[in-house]
Amino acid sequence: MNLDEYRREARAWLAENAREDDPKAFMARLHDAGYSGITWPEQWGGQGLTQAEERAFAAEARHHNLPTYVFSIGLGMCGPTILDRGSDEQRARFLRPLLRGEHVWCQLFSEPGAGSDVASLQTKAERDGDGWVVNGQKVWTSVAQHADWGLLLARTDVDVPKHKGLTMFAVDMHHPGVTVKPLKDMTGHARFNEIFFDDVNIPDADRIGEVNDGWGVAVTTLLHERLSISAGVGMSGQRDNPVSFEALRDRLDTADPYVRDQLVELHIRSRALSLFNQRLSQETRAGVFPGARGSAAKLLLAELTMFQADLATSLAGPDAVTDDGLSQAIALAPALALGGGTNEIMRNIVGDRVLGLPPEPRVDKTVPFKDLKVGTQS
Amino acid sequence: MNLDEYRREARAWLAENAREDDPKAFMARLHDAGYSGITWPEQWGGQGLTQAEERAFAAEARHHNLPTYVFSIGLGMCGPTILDRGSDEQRARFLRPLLRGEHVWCQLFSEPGAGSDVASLQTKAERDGDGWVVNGQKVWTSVAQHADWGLLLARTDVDVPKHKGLTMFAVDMHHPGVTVKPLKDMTGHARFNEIFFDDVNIPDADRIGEVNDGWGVAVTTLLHERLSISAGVGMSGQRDNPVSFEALRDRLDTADPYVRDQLVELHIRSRALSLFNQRLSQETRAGVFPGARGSAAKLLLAELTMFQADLATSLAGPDAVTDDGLSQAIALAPALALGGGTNEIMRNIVGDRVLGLPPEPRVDKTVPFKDLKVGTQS
Amino acid sequence: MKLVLSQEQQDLRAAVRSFLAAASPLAQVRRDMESPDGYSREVYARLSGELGLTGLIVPEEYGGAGAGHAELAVVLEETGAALLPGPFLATTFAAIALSRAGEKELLPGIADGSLVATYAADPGHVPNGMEAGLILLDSGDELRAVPAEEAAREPLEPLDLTRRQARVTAPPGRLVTDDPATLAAIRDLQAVALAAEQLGVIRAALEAIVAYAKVRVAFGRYIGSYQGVKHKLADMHGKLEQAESIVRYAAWAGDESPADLPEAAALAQAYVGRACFEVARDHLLLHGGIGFTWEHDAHLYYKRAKADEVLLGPPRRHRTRLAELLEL
Amino acid sequence: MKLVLSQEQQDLRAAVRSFLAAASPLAQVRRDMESPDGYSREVYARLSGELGLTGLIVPEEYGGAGAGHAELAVVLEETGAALLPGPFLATTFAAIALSRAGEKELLPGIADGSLVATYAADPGHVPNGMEAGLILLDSGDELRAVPAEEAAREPLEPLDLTRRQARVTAPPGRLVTDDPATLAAIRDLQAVALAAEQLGVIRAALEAIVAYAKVRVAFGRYIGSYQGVKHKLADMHGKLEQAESIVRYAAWAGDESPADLPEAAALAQAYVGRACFEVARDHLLLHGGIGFTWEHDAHLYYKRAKADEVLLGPPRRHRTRLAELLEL
Repeated sequence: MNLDEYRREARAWLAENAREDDPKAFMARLHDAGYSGITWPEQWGGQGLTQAEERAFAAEARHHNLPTYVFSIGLGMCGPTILDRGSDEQRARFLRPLLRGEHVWCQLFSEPGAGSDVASLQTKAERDGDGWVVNGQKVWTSVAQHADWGLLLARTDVDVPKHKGLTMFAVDMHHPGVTVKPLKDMTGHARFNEIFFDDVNIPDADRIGEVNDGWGVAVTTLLHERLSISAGVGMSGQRDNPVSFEALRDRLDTADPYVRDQLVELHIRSRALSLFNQRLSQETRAGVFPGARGSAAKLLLAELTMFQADLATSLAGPDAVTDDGLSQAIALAPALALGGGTNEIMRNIVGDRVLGLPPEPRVDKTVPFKDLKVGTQS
Repeated sequence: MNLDEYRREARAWLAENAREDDPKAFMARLHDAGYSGITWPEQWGGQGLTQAEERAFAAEARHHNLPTYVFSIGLGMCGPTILDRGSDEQRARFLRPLLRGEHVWCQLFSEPGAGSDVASLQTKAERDGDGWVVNGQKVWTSVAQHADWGLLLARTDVDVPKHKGLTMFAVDMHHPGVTVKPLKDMTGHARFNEIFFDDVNIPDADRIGEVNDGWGVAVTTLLHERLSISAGVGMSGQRDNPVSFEALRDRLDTADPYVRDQLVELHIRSRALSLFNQRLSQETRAGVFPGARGSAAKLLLAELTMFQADLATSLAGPDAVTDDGLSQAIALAPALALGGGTNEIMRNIVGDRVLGLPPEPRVDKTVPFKDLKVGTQS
Repeated sequence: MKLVLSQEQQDLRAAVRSFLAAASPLAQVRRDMESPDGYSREVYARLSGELGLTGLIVPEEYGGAGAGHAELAVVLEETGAALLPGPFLATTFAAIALSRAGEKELLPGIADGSLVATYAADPGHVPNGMEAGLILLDSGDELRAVPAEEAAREPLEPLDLTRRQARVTAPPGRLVTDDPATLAAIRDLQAVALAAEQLGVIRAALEAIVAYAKVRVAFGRYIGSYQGVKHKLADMHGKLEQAESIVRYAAWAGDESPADLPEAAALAQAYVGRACFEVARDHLLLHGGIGFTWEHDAHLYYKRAKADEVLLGPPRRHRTRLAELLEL
Repeated sequence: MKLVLSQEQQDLRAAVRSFLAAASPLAQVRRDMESPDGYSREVYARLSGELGLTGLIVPEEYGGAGAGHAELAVVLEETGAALLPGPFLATTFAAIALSRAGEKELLPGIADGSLVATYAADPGHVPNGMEAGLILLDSGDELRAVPAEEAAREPLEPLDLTRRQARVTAPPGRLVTDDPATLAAIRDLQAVALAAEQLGVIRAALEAIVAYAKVRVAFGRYIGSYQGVKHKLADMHGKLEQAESIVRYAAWAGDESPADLPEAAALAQAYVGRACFEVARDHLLLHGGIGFTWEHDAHLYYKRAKADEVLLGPPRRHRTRLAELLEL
């Protein structure tokens, strides 16, 4: 089946089925229809197809508001990490329930003192008999309030440099030592959570990858995160976006040449990025993995999002700051530039890994973690 | 006399005298009239007034095309350096002839391998009896073909870190070992020169400041350079600028709303910078020395110059690349962003010295110069 | 032209700054903005009473201090930097209008703080419309005064909680002025006043992120030592310097040079309004994730900056005005 | 939609690239641009003969290769990256026009390289007008062909020495087409062709400065390790990626999707033309002082980028066109 046919079939299926609004039930039907885990191996419940099909399906899905948001972290980050770095036992145990919507996953990397510099995190997991006991705090965790499982990065050795003393775990979010506290963000909503770990036990069977190799595992996860953001694999809807070109064309006075030219600028930037993403997708289908170039796409998307909300509010004038849609758009606009790696981190990645530029001299790669300056210090 | 009166008198004098076109004769008359060395002490031939008077005179002078270009390096950089750091004997010997146009000076700091990082220069001055002998190459030297004297920064010790082994000299540009070669720049003209030193002798009496304290002296010079650029103390004319707001308003079709808005943008940026420079000038008069804030003004001027030439050529369309005035403007536009410290260096200075941000970790401040990586290396 | 502050103006700045630091620090701002009134009546009363700021530009004969727009700019820079919630700017807009129009009945109440007023250039978006006792309605051709109790008012849900808005439907009210030159000057002076507030927001936002860049560590270094951060901060500083220069110039024109005022006012909104949002945006982004939280103050500057940018209409309005004044 | 190169297209690219690297490296470009002709007739002859590139899109029946605009874009990206001096783009503009108009007499000469041609959308600025043997005059409503010897031609002093220009005054000449749809398609395809050349300039300029940033040392470190440089280069890379995506799309539209071509062509000039100048400018600035010298190649890219940006008229023309096509 070629891609156009695949896309047509997906369109037809979505037209028929996209109205289901129970998330878990919808995921089960999505999996039955073959649209959950499109690129994942068949052995673990996937379809064994390519990112091209996944992107084609995502492009169709954007015309709908699918109730899949709570699964996006699991599908976009945790699942792929377990696929790449988990044991067969873990793959068998975790992946199919994830694809069928039986388990919601969240990701537990960021901490208040460790933002861009994720590897400087302080939450610790200590040996406790056959297992581990975890104490500390995480932040910026979306869907944690619904989560059954979390992908947790914790410090297991403070006597080695920061990158070398981390280990990855799957943590049961129903453990009584786990407290989920909603984190209100600047939009006034609580899209994220803070998570507190108080003597949380994890069996060693739930360790993902080797002890002290957690950074290597996390790099895999973060790569998937950037790709999934830039590709818009998250299937949430784009309908009713109050700052879309179409919405602004309808809302604004396009007889004003200044307004018209600004909308042209928005069109140019949107098309440029959209065509770049489509090219990445076609290259992937042709066997060229985008790698760190996905960070360029993520950076451009973050900038476009900010530009677009700023433009829309400036053009709309006083209405912009009392209209709920526009107000939410401008309040939410910084999110993409801050989550999943800041713009500065993206530029470092593109510079270092795409262009092969010399790295910044680093002090933090050799110092034992316990002697390293981290977080906020005066 | 208040500043407005001062300015009116200057205006009247210029109206009467600005037609003289022999540079040396004009400088002598300028000095006789009290407009050369306005801020310099009377003891050394100056007028003992403030930067406010100097800026007021410069503002008036911009309405004329004064033939003072060859003296601008001497007046803006070399003279102030000798004033600050020279001995009384040197002040007596050098300053009055400079103010009266009897000596043309040039500045000899930059080298092909030492651009932004001036202190990594390699031209060496070695002890030779009572004096010194110099070998090496300098670049980006304006007015060198007319110069009688040069302010030379040379390496006198390679066994200490780079900043600690430099010494400043006044060098006689008529010495037979000095070769001046015009350097054609991207505009197709030779505004600058390369200077080759081949066993050039300098008496120790022409050393400015202490041995190995040349960097301290150079910092003084560079500070004067940035201030003189940002303040437009250079008295060359602004008339007939083909990318000025007025010229563009006359040239372009301002019935086009896009053109009109772009000219508004140019006006906004020009006014913003011009008012900032006027405020710095008023603060100086009020006793607040601008210091590193002059680097912000220089950065903004470099950006405005580039923006303005780019805008003018884009708006003018095909004409822009065959019209001599516009072609020269776009070809010359990068000059200010490259000379007198690049934009990146200006941003470092503003960040470090105005905002007090923590410095970049440096490797080059402790390594002996002979072990340091400099220039272009693979 | 006067672009630097006199000693008296510096003293005024210091007095307002220290008052606000004590009476309305950011923690207080957050409490007040979420309170039923949306601001502290006590702070407002002290601002009028102890400091006499609501009457600052009101002529002395009507109970004010008779100061100039240069002084007003100094004060508004501080209230802007402090993100002071409530109707101080709205009342100032009204004070500007009534002083220019020579309206003597209402000015004493504004000067002594007993009358909270606002100015409605757009009845759909009236700053502090719910809090005001007096509404000045600018219909374009004329300015009329309406007691708030005679108007129908509906609170709006504003992006910027530190300055609430209302939709107002009012009866015609009493004529204050219909002189086109007076109306034009009022609007120009309001534009300058707003630019002064925006300058304060720029300064405070830049100070906040510079301070953070000196203490926050990433990859073993203070983030302010990275050129990626440092160079952005340097560019923001350039905007602050230019914004301050323009505000001083425009305020001077407001006091001393009526012929320069229209261009200066349009320039002030066109440059300072944009610079304010850009600086507030970059200050938020450079904070990283913490800047996205409700508990952090970054979003308060960001939202104030955006709300201020559109307070006098879509920003292109100021550019269009400039084009006209430049005879383009 | 096809945004990635086929194996055949990659082979074509490799062949053109290696030919130009050997026959017209930058040192040769500098010699040729300052020679009396302004370009190398030998390189041009080999480009037509050995590589068949002047006839690339000429239909096979007229002696060409009958290839598509996607292939043409691949070739122009390479001639752009190499800053190839001379009338290759001008002749290509003519080949596009004559092929679309189905003009069969002149095409064989273009395909075999014996006829150098140009296209005059603006008789005041005709690319390679002095070098051409045939001038196509686009008056807006119709396209006419004039033998160069019948026209009065005056060389201009161009900013970009690698592409000279002339002012042309010509007799009416022979009608090629007056079909509005054909004329519109010709202009769109020329816009796409130019964007492909600009893409090549972007790529080469970025490669040059990235290479320099890896070997130039300042303050004891390679300059590419500073975020001030690295982050600019990363942004330039983003422009390259987007420019390439747009050029592939527009070339595909030229070959396969006439309905998309107008928007794609205007988009290509609006985005790629601007990106090209910005990248060439920043590449020059990041070189520091050496980039300002005549002897360094940076200014050649910079000037080509500026000359290309205005080659088809003031850039706002493409934005206005987009606004119309988007029904704004």
